[in-house]
Amino acid sequence: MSNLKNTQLSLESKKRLLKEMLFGRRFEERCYEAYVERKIGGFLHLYSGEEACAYGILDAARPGNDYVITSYRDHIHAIKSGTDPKRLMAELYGKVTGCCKGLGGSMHIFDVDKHFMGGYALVGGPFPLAAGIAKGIQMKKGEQICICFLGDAANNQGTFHESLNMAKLWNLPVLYVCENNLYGIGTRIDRSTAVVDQYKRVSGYNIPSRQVDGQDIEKVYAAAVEAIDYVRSGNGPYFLELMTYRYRGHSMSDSNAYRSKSEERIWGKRDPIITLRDRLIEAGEFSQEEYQTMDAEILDEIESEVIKFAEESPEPPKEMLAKYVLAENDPYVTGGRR
Amino acid sequence: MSNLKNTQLSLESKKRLLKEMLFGRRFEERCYEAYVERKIGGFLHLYSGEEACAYGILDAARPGNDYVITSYRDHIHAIKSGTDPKRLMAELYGKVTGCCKGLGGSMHIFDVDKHFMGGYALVGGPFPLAAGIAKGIQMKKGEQICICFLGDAANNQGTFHESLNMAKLWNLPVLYVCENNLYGIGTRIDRSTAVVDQYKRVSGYNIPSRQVDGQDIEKVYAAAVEAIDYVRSGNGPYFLELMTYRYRGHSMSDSNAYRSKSEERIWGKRDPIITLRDRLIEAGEFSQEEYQTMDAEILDEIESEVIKFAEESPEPPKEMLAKYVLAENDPYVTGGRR
Amino acid sequence: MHQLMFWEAIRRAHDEEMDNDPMVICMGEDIGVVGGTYKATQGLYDKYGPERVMDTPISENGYTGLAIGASFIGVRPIVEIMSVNFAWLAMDQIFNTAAKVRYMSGGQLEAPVVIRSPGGTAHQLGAQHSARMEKVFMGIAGLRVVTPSNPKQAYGLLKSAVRCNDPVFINEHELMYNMKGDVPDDEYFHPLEGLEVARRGKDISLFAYNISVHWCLQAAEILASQYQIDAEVIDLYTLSPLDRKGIVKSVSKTHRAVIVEEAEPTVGVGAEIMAIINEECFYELDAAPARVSAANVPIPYNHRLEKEAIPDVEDVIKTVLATLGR
Amino acid sequence: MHQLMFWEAIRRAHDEEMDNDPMVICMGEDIGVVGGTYKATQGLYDKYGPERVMDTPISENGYTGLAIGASFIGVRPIVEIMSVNFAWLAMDQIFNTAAKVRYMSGGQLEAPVVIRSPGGTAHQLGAQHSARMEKVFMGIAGLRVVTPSNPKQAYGLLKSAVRCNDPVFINEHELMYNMKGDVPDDEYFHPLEGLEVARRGKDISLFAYNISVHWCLQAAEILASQYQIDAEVIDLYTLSPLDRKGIVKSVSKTHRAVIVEEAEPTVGVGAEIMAIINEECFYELDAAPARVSAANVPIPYNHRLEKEAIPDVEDVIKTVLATLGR
Ligand SMILES: Cc1ncc(C[n+]2csc(CCOP(=O)(O)OP(=O)(O)O)c2C)c(N)n1
Ligand SMILES: Cc1ncc(C[n+]2csc(CCOP(=O)(O)OP(=O)(O)O)c2C)c(N)n1
Ligand SMILES: [Mg+2]
Ligand SMILES: [Mg+2]
Repeated sequence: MSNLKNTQLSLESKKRLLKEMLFGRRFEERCYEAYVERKIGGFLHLYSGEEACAYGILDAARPGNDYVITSYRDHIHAIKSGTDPKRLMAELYGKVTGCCKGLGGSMHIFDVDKHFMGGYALVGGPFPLAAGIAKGIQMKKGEQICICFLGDAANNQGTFHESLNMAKLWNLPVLYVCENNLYGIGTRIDRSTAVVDQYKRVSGYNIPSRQVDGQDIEKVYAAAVEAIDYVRSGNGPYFLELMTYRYRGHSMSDSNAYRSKSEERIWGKRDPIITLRDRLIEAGEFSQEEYQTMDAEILDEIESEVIKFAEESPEPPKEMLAKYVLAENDPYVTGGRR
Repeated sequence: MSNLKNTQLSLESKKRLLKEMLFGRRFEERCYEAYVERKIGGFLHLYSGEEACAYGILDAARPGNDYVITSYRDHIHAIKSGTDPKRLMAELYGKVTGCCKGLGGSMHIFDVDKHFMGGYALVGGPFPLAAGIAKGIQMKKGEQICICFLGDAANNQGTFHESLNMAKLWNLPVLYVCENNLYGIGTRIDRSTAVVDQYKRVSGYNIPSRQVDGQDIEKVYAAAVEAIDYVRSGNGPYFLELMTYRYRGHSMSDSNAYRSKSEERIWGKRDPIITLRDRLIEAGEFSQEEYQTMDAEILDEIESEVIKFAEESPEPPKEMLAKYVLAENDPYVTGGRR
Repeated sequence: MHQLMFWEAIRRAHDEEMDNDPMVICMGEDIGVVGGTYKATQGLYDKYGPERVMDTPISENGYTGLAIGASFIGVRPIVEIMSVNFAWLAMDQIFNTAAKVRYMSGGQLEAPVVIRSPGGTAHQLGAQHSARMEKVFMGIAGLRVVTPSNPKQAYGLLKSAVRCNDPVFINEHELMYNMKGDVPDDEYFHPLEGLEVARRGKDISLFAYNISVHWCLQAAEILASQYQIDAEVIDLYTLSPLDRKGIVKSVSKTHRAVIVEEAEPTVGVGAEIMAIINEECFYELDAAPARVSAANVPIPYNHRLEKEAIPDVEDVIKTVLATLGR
Repeated sequence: MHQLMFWEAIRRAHDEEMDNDPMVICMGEDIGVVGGTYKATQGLYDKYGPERVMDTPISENGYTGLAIGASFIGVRPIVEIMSVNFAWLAMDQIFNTAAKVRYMSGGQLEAPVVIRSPGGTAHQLGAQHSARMEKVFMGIAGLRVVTPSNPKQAYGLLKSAVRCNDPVFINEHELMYNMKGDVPDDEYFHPLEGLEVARRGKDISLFAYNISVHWCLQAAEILASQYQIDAEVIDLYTLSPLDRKGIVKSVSKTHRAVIVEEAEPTVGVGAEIMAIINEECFYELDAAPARVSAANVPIPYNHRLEKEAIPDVEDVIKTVLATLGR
């Protein structure tokens, strides 16, 4: 039975979320710099512009207890799940102090203690994995749910179809959150997808769904409270589509040439952080000065703690190369028993 | 622009289709016997009970000109496309006179001259192949369409989702026909599929769809005329769900134990052949005697022509083992040109 | 010690493991109500219910991924892929997720999932139902691959695979489910690594696995009785990681090797065993090692051509004689 | 003769083939408006339009199958799979359909589709984006597999692949798209079978393909100048079917062989070449053939470990010296 939480964010929560989102933004921007400096390698996908999605959804959930899974654009979901930004940055630096000991990298952030179940580089991978985690929760009669964040273009993977059918069939406690930023790399959604409203694509599975403004964290939060309550109450899966926009290119190698400046301008005006900040200022609950102080503190923390930690940490030893391929000393390998 | 044919079958057509369906039924029953006698090997999937689907749809199409593709339950679709039953039976016998020279077998019937594009053993394979054939038609500005027949349970393959999206996105002339016989092997549809009405699953692609009684060939034909006209007129894909039932087990090794006798009885009463025959008799257009003569002629043809041909044909020579792996003497292999 | 059929041995392992641990589940197409195409899960649906014996939709990548995800948090799924040909559809989850997640998470996550699937050429199933894909599974790091040749192994390997914390692929064979053999009455866990000397011999080493072990044992009898050749038959029940030491040991004794596989030769088990022999004990060889493999073709439907495509006991004997210069 | 970059050579082949035949199309993720992740189709969208330069949804099995279906009736699709890691998702259509349809239809149908995809370890792309999968593609009958090592091959192989009536998989490398090399100004069709002697030598044969050709050529220079070893470098631009005669010819001359591959060794190109040498010219060998391969691990993100996992010029030299007993 449903036991619906308040769908309104308290003033306190709003201020806290403003700070969290700003931290996320600054963290990502600092990643950008570190990538340009060649401290971070591989592919790097930033979340700037989409912060209200992860923060809004997970604030309505139980981060660290509910299971979270997503694709390669995963830093912020990890942070909000409870991953120490220092260990995250160290991972991006490929250091042994990183949350995956430097073996994963940006596309493969994991923090299993915090129930952050990864970062996957293939776009359709998390759909069934999330359903599977939900199956595990169901078997253990856990109170958690699994929340799967994926992009709009990922929905064209066969696993979307297969997983949603199974999730509904077996009534699994999984919330699928579609971060619809209108593009899959450089391909606009209407050029890859027959039905562009993603929440409508779920009708063939009899899964309830909704489309929400992903740039307004209050709306995201409100929708998330209802969706999470639905799933946690044992009603089965739910699908939430958040309309959002990424500011940067798809990854660091993307020039973004396929998007018009006017489109970028329009979305730039709907910045989730500025929107919330200005709303608080307008309501007289916050000031531009406080915001600047907050920002300065964040920047300082990132530099003096996060980056410092990443910079100063050691690289993994060469012996680690073959360490995590298979389980170590598993007795069943030799016919023994545990 | 639409140029709608009459959706009513003429009396002549009804009589002809009665005979065709009966031929199909007898052909399949004879396959059963031949399998028991070990003349046919491998997996054998019979169509008995579902005849109104293939005959009804394809009678409204242009068999031999429109492209047809389906799964392993493919004999009747081939016959209605124009495949010589003798060459089909010879294929089942593994003879070199078979339509695939004995290399294909029951699950892989091909008759490319008749635009029958196969027989595939993996249930989801034909979805994208059909879309691809439709793409080819579109590029050549052909008047044909591609018709893809598949089972209900096949719709749970990822390729269903991927293909329907692309078919709609690119406006491809493909008609998907779902032969919904309520089971995928021994698993009843509601135990594998969250939304059991298959025509509803297509809503997420903005493809028009309809559910029709698959045991009444007049209804199948009428729906097919409209669907085919829609597709041929350049409107893009269409999805037709035919409610039907297979009389035998899924394949020859299946005991059918998972279905209740009462269910089988109910569907047995809705036999597509008997239904059409009795309707004709009731209308005074046909008699029981004529039917028996027809049946006797069919049985005789199958025995004295079809089976005889298959029995007397030679097996493929051993040299054929490696013949069709790659193209023969392709000049580009050696850097030449055609 | 009782005789069990292969499928009974697998069924018993399922049953014991499900009985032992409520987190063990099994899933696949038609494994529940119907009891499995090859009866490997017969009766388990009634005993353990639909939550633990899951008839899945025909969604190979989906349910394999679902099983892997469940395994992340303590579930122990045994997935049956009805035919290994359909496993192509699930390779993404098997390799991109199960085989890599431990590594890329820096050891935080593991995917203790078992995937069972019959490969091999059965009777006239044609090109799309006759694949032998063990070589595909064994080529990528992070996945264990085993392949039982008898009911005892089938039983014991499945039991160990369920409890082992790595993902394990079990390569079975459609033609072997009704094969009988001794299975210990007591619970038994077969090692997931190593090899078995199925027949001791001194003149030549025959490396085989799964169904080809039986061809080699038959061939060895004939070689002994008709040609006075004493062949050693090595049962490579573990295909990944291969037991290099065990391979070397046998070759160092016999100085001759023939590898027998039902699959096409290219980049297969035979090639890898040869490579290992070349790398580890080349100078022990008194003759060129040889492969007995299938024709490099899709499998034809016609029964004679099918037989022609697949090696048999006679091919083994011929190759052994050639290797011994006879 | 002009110098072109690898991607320019591929782009040129696309352009010429599309210009030559209206049934040639290309498709893949982001290949149209964006021009392709590695620019292999740059400008073609504007030139040939969306009907022939198709930006696809992220539906690998779907669009590969669609391309195969189109090829049944005369279309000549060139499919780009953005990264070979994603090809696992399309293996079902590649192997169950494209590679088998000619055979199982008794020669009636063919699937003249070209699938291009970059494999290989680039810079720190991590476990799910660093697969080298050529061994998977070459192991199954019915598919041609080629892998260019330079822009001329990239150009000429693609052109021949488009016109050849078989399905062809072209294995490219993410690190090589900006590599420059001579490409004939005139139209040129590279053979789809055979091998190239990239450097003549008499002391040892180095078998390589794609990126490892360059390691071997560098190693050969050092071996010549510093060790007076005259290595022959064989460029196996065709991985399936392998040129057995060409392999034997080189080994029969040098009597020593090292195979260099970027991939993990197990059931790989190295193993197969060794097997061929063992089968065809074992008694020509003066030393055990050896493999230089990657560590058998998923690829780590950390740059040092990544480098450690992948072989390099130094590894080639070391192995050559060891093989020559130095
Ligand atoms: C299976 C697979 N195919 C292709 C890719 C390459 N790729 C990486 S991201 C991406 C676009 C994904 O877009 P979307 O799902 O909307 O997420 P976004 O990046 O916009 O957050 C593609 C095609 C991939 N990672 N995985
Ligand atoms: C990809 C794939 N997975 C599994 C199978 C095994 N299989 C063969 S038929 C079948 C059931 C298909 O049911 P449906 O699509 O409803 O067609 P029907 O047999 O009822 O005509 C299954 C699971 C297969 N052939 N292909
Ligand atoms: Mg997107
Ligand atoms: Mg069905």
